[in-house]
Amino acid sequence: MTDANQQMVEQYRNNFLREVEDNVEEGEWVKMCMQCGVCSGSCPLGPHWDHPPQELFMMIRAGKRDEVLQSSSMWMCTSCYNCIVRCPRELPITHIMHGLAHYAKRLGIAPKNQPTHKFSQLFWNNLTKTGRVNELRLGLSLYFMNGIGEGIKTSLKMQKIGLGMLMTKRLTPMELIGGHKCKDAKGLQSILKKAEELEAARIPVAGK
Amino acid sequence: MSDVIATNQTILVVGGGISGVTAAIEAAECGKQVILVEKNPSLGGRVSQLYKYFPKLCFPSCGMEINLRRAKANRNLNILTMTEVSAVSGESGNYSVTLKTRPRYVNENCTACGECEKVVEAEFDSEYDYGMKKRKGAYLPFNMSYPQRYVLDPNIIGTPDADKAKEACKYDAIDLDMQESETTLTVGAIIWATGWQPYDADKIQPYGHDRFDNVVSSVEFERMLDPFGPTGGKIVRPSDGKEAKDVAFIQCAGSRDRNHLKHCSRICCMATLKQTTYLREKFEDDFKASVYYIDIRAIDRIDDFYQKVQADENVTFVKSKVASITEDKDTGNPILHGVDTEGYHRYSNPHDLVVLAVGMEPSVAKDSFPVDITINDNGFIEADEANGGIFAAGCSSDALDVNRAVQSATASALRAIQVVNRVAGTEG
Amino acid sequence: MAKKSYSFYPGCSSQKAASASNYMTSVDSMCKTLDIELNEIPDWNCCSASIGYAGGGELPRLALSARNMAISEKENPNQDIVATCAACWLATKETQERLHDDDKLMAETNEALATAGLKVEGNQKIRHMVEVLIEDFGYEEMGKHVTKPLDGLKIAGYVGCQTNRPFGIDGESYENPKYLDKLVETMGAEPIENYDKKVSCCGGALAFSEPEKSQALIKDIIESAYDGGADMIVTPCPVCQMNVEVYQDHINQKYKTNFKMPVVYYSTLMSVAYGGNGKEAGLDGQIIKAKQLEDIASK
Amino acid sequence: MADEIKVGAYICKGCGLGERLDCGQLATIAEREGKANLVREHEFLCNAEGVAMIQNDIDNEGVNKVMIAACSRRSKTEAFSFDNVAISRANLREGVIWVRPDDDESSETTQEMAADYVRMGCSEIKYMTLPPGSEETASNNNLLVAGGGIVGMTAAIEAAAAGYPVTIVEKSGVLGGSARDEYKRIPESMPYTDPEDTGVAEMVAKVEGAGNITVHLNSTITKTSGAPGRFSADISTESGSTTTENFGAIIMASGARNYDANQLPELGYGKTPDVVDQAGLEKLAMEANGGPIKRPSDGKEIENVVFVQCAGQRSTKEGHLPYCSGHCCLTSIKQAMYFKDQNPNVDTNIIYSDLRTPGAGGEDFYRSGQQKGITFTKGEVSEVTAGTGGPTVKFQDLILDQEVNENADLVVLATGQIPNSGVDIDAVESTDNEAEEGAEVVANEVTVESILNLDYRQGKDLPHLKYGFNDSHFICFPYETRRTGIYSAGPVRRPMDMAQAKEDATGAALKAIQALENAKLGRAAHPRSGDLSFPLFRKEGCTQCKRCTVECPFGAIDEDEERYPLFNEARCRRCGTCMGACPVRVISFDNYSVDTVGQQLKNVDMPDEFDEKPRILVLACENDAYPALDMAAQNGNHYSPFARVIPVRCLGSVNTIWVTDALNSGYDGIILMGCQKGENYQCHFVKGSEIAHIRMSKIDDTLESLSLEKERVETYEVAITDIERAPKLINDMAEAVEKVGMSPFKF
Repeated sequence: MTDANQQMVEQYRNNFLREVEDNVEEGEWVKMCMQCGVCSGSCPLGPHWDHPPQELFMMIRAGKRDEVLQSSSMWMCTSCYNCIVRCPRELPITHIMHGLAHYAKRLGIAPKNQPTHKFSQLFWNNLTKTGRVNELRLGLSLYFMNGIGEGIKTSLKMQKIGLGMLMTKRLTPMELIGGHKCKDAKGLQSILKKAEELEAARIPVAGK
Repeated sequence: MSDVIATNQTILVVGGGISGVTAAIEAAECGKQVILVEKNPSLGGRVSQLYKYFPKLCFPSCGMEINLRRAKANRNLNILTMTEVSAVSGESGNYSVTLKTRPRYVNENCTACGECEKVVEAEFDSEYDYGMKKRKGAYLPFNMSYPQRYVLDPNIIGTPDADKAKEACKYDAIDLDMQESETTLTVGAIIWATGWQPYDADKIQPYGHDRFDNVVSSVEFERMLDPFGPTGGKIVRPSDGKEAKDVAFIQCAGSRDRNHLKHCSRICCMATLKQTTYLREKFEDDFKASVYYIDIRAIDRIDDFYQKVQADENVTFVKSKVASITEDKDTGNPILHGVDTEGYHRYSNPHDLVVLAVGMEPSVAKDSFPVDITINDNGFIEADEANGGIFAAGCSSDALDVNRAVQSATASALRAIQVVNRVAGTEG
Repeated sequence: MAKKSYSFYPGCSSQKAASASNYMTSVDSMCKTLDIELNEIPDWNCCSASIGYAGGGELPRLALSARNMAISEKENPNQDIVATCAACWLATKETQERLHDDDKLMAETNEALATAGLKVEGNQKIRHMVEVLIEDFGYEEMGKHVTKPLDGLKIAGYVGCQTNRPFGIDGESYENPKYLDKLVETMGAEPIENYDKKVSCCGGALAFSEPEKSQALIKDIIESAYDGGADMIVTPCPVCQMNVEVYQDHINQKYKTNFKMPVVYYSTLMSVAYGGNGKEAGLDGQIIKAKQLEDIASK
Repeated sequence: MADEIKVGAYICKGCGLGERLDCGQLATIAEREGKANLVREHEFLCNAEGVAMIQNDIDNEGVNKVMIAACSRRSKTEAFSFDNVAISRANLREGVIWVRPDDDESSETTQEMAADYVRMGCSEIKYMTLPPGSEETASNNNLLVAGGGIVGMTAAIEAAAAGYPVTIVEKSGVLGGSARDEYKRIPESMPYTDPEDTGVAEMVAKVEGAGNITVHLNSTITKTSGAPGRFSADISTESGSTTTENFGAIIMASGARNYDANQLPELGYGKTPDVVDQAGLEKLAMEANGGPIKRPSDGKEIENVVFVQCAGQRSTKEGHLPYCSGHCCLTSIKQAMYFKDQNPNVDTNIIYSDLRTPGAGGEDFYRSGQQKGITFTKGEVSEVTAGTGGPTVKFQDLILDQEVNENADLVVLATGQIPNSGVDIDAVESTDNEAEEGAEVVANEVTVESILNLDYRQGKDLPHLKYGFNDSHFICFPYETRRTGIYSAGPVRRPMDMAQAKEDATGAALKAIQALENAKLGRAAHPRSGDLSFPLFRKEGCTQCKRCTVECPFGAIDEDEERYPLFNEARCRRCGTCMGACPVRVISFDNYSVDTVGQQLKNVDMPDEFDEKPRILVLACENDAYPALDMAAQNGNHYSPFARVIPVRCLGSVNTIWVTDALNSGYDGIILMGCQKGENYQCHFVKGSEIAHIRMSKIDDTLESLSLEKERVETYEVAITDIERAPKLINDMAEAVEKVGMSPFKF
């Protein structure tokens, strides 16, 4: 079969929908969308979505696996929950967006340079290290996430804020050495390790 | 009410809207004894508050005139207004029902001459006009009210207004000592036709019906078209009285929405299509109508009405559930925000006026029925053997348009007749 | 009123010398007045604030909050868990809901917790400090303690997202919650009527990764407060407070505005109205000084 | 009833009549001019005491005709209803004092107005007699039901349960109709989540079990004649044997048939067996009977299905159905569930333009469909082609805005229903406008064979309304067909699903029962329910012009062997259109005749030309225009004191002689007020208003012959809501008269 035909066969089959239902957080809700678009219209970052949630849901049903998972759209979610409270079908849209993002990441096909993608990962690394977020380290690593040069620029740009925070004691250099942490960070990490194992067992990362 | 005689061959109809009136008259014209109770001061129900019917664009009062003439001419029919059913017991063929009648403070001597209304000063929100207009403390609910008899608002009883009204009446028709009365009757079958109420638009928070003057509900919009209504038949903006020539209609306002009414209210699409024709009627070619919808449900034969409206180049359809409404503080224009899902187009559209096509909610709340019958989780009465001799008619059985409601009411009349005929058969 | 005790989840931003440490300061003085005892959950951890999802899957993220709940159940039994941070509150409350809805999740979560000798049941109520104030005290009671009414102050109540959706405060609407306005009134100040950005999003967790996008949102929030004639903005959320306060210089540069709008916490207002001095109210923590409050506080 | 006539005239002084009018003078007029045998004034006629006074005169004074000069006939109707006496009402309140200013300069003309209404009331009552009710009372409790499908069986079961014997005539060899060919039905009770058993079997059992239901299979109705209470039907079997039976009323439940999908080659039907219509899928499902559904072409287990909604429907294309068949969305969801319930891994895609699942059950069922994993795609299908790997559906996904070629194992076309409504009796002489052409296309298609074979002058079947359905035209009165005692039910009436069809059948059964009960008492059916009058016909004068037989909106008049009109009173709705049509005025009713109206207008006092007091005659439809004028009065809208309003049953009953008489006797202007005519007609007698307009279009000749101005006669469509407009029309005429001057015909 030619690709065209192959594609034709895949279209509007529910293979991808099933994959989403099995592997994506709250994915089983996708089929309940009735395409009213209230979520798309409610998102504060709406204009920045290549594909708003309701469209993503239709794309999933239409079997557009790559377009969906490689999209930067779901990384636009600010977790404001507007869509959730307005959805006439009570879809947990925010969570589905987080779920899709995570699944794309897990498959390694999330857009590489998507800033929120990076930040989200940094945030996770930061908090899992000590059990608590270390804002200074997080900030710095964030500024430098696009390399030294960029980092210097950004930190200079942010300097004034940093200073303001320092002066109001809402930031302290002491954070660089030590800083807040969970006493039982080990315990926390073992919990997370176990949780990740269990999840991995539940979600065998479907190769392409 | 003492003059009401009823036996277990009598049919009780609860609700005097078009469904109840139809069920009652159809049964009575088959020669059955019928008692019709209505909780308001007049028969007529929701349809009496409509300007026109779809798809014919004819006037509800026209059909009401016929039904009233049929009712007046029929001696098998006993009509009790301001009356509600407070309790029901017994079984099919032998029910005992308790009726509560609120005082009208006006007796059958009333000639509807209107003198009492002239002298009374106190004013109240008119229920008939959904509070968009005031009415006096002595009033005739609307032009075609039946019985054609005035009512005193209970709030003026004990005030000087009440005495003024009494003095003004030359016919000794005002009786300030009337009390709430209760009677218990035996009936064979009961037809439940308590109908619907418009879903409270204030509850649909993103649309700001409670915050923005120029966001009205479809039933309020309908009242604007009545020459005797709040705006004297003009389509205007509540905020500044300017003519509203660019009107947005939002479908499924409260319907098909698990945060509000889970069901589809069926009538709203056709109602909106109808209301777009009001704009053409009033402004000829000088108007704009935008319909924001999920699915246009112009079901069956009347789909051609939808096709007609689609052909009107001044009416546009947007497949989108509007996300939110904000108000332009300078112009008072409501601005609709959302996404046209056909190809993903974002919009922020200002309009002169927004009409929320509000859904149908059963008038009687699921848990406040005076009798134990099967009700689905949308609040409508299910057809169920277990309901015995109690039958739903019209919108207490489902969200129905007028035509289907009357159909259902006519059917319920036969079901009730089956019961009383069975009784008659056994008792001879 | 008798002393009220709660199991307290402060959250990362409220830690000493963290971005919302001033929030904590004002909360402490507010609680002193109202005789509220906050028992910090020992060794609590971060909730991942609905942003860690790239790295953290569903279960690991739930496990984070579950650990806090488990410790709270053990160390502060029979106490409601109270959070001052919207994100902390939301994440924890959501976790509780999800674990109760899904036995499998509950089982797996406990399996994970077991590795650290913990177990969660999730029967403690998860509440935001604002809920505690409104439900356990009420406006009248809160008003009783006012010694320095915030006369003449016009304040825009910025509720934001996560204290409002999806759970929100009981009896309030998602689109137009009134509780901050009522609270402002209770403290003797004047709320901004129909402040239309009241529940708009500030860009939340995207402030770092998508600064332009979030600052565009923040601009509207501040602008609308100015339009309403506000002297300052009050919020119940540390993320909102931080985002709306600290980027004003950037916004001024980009949009040629000259914003200098103080953004304070409800607890800041209360602490001042209850007679606390600037330090107790955490006013020294304002990057944009709340001059009028300082004046009242120093009276 | 005593045969010598004794008229009692009662003049009320209540509601300000006493203050505004010289009631003494009115009493004198009633006595001297009105020749009332007994005249009484009363302070408050409608109260118990006033009513008792009248009743007493009837009982003890031998009063047998009552003229009440008080309020409008629409007010206090119950108070002023007395048995066994004819009653006329002079409308002094809504008709006079409420439409006139209360001031000195008006008082004279106001009094004259009142005086005329008293004269009119007296002359009307003089020519009225109490209708005894039609002798043509026939009693027959049996119902005839045409069609043994779900609808017919429901009608039969429900009517039988009320004690009325039923005869079902079914064309095929079995009961059950199209429902027999369905695997399951759309759910009809909560929770509305899964397809249900069709229930046909137990229905058939009920029919067969009921003692009072007779079934004729392989039979058709070859002739129907008579009227409610005395219908006679020839029931013929295929073999040719015919039995004739009598019935009280008839229910037409001939159902609908499926649209012929062969007309949709562009959607692949007929090109491959793997494209079926909904009926075709039901067949496959029944064959599979719970097992996996197999592909027709090669028996392969079907893995994915595409449903194409609105196939050949909601389209103005040649040969397509212009309407929506109502049930197809729900049916496709049901059919997709056949697959999903058997194997959730089968992919089902429903391509729709508007998903129509109304009501509580509808939306629940839609949600359940999504829950089961049915994919719903808003799209437009342009083509279905047959291919090696199964058919391919080419469509535009309107959400994703992309053109798609989806390959499927099976394609189901949701085609529509076409009513089996028999012969389109109007199609022949149909002069419908362009807009109706679409309708005609369909109508002609369904012109197969007659269902009822009515032996009626106006044709063999019920008139069609639109698109071949013989629905009622009235929103408030869905069962009012134009053939009294014959009620259509189910998809023959309008497109509907099974649940609604059963409801409809029950309603139709009620109306049929009502019709035969009315026939027993010789009284009219809707809208003049209970009216005991009926057309009286003076054969001697008849010229056999046939206008009455042609114009009767209800086909109530046939022709006898001598070609004279033959009135079937039980079929008559008492509109009087025949009376209006008759050029020689040989048709009348006891209480409504050429005289009851003619004498009223003649007895109006006609001031001479130089008094500058014109007279304007208003003939107003009693159901719309007259109430509009009443309500105008109620709201204090004034109009010219020179108007004299006479209510008529229907504008169709207006005989042009009234107009000519009025012109000859010096009226200066004449206004006819009827209901809206045309496609959205509001005339309750269907054609009355339209016919009147046609008749009046010819009045100009009369005016010319009298050398009178055209402006003097106007015919309007007036709605019951024209509360402001109706008085204005009267005032406009008053002005027009002022312009053209007084009529020269005042003697």
